[in-house]
Amino acid sequence: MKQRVLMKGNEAIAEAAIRAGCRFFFGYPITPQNELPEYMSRRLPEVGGTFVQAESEVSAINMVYGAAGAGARVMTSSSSPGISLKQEGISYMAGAQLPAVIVNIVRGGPGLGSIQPGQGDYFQSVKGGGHGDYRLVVLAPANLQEAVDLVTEAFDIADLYRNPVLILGDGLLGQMMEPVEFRQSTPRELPAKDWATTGLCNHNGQKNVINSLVLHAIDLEAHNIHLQEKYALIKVAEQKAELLHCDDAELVVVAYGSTARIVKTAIAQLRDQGHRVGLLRPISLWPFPEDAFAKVMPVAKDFLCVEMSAGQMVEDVKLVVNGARPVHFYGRMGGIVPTPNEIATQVLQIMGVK
Amino acid sequence: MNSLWHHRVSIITGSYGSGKTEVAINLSLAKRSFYGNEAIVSLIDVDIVNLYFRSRDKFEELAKRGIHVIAPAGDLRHADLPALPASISGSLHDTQQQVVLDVGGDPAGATVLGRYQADLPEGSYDMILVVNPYRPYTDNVDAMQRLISAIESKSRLRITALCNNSNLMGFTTPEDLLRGQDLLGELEVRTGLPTAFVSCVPAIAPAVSVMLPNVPVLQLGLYMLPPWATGNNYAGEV
Amino acid sequence: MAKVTFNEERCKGCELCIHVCPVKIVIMQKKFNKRGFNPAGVSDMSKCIACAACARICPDVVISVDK
Amino acid sequence: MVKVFDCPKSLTDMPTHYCPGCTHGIIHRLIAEVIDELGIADKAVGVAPVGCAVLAYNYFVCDMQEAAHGRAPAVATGIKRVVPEGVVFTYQGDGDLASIGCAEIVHAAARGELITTVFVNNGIYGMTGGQMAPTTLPGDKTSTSPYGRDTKKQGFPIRVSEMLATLDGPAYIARVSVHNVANIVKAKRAIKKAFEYQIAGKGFTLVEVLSTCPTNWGLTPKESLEKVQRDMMPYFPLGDYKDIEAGEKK
Repeated sequence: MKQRVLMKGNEAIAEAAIRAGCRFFFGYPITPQNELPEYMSRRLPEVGGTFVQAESEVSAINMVYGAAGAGARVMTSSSSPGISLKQEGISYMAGAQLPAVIVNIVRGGPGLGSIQPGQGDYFQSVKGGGHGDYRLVVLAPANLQEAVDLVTEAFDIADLYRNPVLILGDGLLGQMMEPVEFRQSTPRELPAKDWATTGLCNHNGQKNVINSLVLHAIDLEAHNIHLQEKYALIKVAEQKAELLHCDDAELVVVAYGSTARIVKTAIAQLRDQGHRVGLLRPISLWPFPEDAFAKVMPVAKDFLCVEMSAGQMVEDVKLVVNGARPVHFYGRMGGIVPTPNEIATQVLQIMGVK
Repeated sequence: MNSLWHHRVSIITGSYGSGKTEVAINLSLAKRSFYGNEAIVSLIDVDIVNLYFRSRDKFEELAKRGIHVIAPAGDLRHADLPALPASISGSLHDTQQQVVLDVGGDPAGATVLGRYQADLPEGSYDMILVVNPYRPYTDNVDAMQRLISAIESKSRLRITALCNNSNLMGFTTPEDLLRGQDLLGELEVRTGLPTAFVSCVPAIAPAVSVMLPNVPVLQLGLYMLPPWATGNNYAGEV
Repeated sequence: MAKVTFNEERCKGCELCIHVCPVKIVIMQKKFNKRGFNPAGVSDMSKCIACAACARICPDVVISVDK
Repeated sequence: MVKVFDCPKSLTDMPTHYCPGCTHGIIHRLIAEVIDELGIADKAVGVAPVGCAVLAYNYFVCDMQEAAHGRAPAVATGIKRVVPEGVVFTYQGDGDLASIGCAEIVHAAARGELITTVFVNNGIYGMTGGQMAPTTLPGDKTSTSPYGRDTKKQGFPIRVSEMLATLDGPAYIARVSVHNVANIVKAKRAIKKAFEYQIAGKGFTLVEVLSTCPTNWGLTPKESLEKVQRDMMPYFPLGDYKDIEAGEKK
């Protein structure tokens, strides 16, 4: 039989985390990501792990802070309003350089919004939803196999750079089902967690302190410079993008996550009709895949960014394209998912096809 | 009667992600087609566990095909509130109606049935456990048996038959259903429950019929497709 | 022979030790320590009974006691 | 000669930043003495709060984490779940624990989290400039209750020990004071018992310590100790509020 299992997105992400060695999960219920903590509550005890339903998202992320500080592979998940609550803890973790994986199964906003899928949390994810100068590595899978693979890799990236990694999904990805296969990520050499607060007896009596408070301006600037140097390394090493039909594409559609899959269907239709259209799908939203843009620039005449938002990633596309080509935008909001036909219509309009 | 059902009320239950909603929709359509255009067929969405891909999402499309979908109305249709419509009891008692209940997954989803226990005396309904052994927690017979006990305990109803819905979505082969039937065969022996039918997409239905000649096949037109899918045999991309 | 030792550089001059000494031998010294506080000290060590009350109330672990 | 009293090994040499006469220093020392006596310095992990004790991580010779304001019990939960053989404590003031971190402490206690919380209650926000705390006494003037705390407008002080003692998760909850030597000795006994209960896996433990703020109270250190006895103790009575080995008080 096949090694594949049919899983719901939220479950697949949870199982992938467990297979990546995550043994601690702290969360709080919110739709549409509930299957993730539910699965964890059932599965973690089977592998000797710990699940705690926290009293709030605020508490959950701070439990993650404590557990990550004690050297564990640890995860939390939530959906948009809950992720907003976690921002305080995320900023502290970035400041204290703690590795962990955070999952956001995005729903419609602002405020309580709806439980339908959305992509309105892009700014919050890549520009820093919490206070201070920090970056999260943000990975946006478009299908469940990729979600599984990226979650596996996310733990390594987090440990390698001592930085939180955000998996940015959306309600569709969390709720849909697809067959997945669990496989190892390419092994990376990871540093020992000799900084973890596990008690002096566990690290030769050297006192460890997990902290983000740096009172002296000179010291805090030095700490920030260190963070920025780390982010510069990540920017070079961790860009990920998929290019589809871009070799001869006059129009390149830029889309991530579920939206990119709909774009693929639209592009298949357009290609059948002979139109030279391609897809650039950022997989790492931070670092933004600038290298991939460099590859498509020689041929591309126009860019069209499609999002389930009022236009957030499009700002990064414009920064990269830097005025060299027109950057168009098409977005739907409120939980409305664009159809392949809508997208094809936009493309044809830009290409001047009647 | 028909080999897919014995009673007016068919309750579709199972672990979540087993494919209950597709089975429930297609069973409703089968009832409609069996009893003809005059028949009232109600599909009752009592899935208070799941959020997306619920039968209520296909309200208009199913209405055109003569299926009356009973689900929370208006804004509540898009909410994650356990707001059950008042008309459910009426449909369960209306002997003129054919009824299919699309129940939420797992014992958690089946709990809501306990609330209708008085409306569902034993012997008045089929309660079908949809099984997909390619799902976690239903990949072996022990687990399936545990699921049956848990659903029966929560719903306070008896499961009467099994549905073999072995699938890996578009990657499903007839052999996958055959392998699933091996497990269900063992489950039949242990529980005494018969397999009411196997369910699969039309493309592989003929091959499945050949391999499993003694089990009726419910062909599944797929309704719960993601927005990028085209065609009935959507495979996804892996 | 009881003896209290004051680590004068740690002393913040809060005077709590003066008030708890049962034999009233703890006093504030006139001099200043490097941090600018008048440190506490003992006027007549021979009266010390090594009760350690001064050490126990001291918020700054200035005082050690021997007997 | 024999040592009658010396600086505990679990305190670093670094002089504390606390104002002269502030009893934080006494409470730090008591914790360090307990860590020494129980021989747990090599497996203790402390969590520092936001408040005057924000720099507490500098003063203990054990692993430390600095938590966001009020979140120490959640951080300690994360640590303890990862290092169950460790001895985990939080050190929190009244703003941190009884105001912004009210949810965290209640739920850590309700879960029976195997941690020890030392709750320093001086009825005021020292760090930020003497604002009203959830434990500020009725009538007391602070920089945000300049007319004196009016219970009609600003509500009543929270008695944390009494409140948490109603939960089933805690094994030991006591309120102690450090306003004189006899009570300092009792306070240490309570803190030691709390750590011992944690180590024995009995449940959540909390010791509330009535403390002073000479600077923001505008009193000398000696007058501050007198205020604890005269004003605070009648509102916040000392004693064991929960001890699963001894039954409950009241």
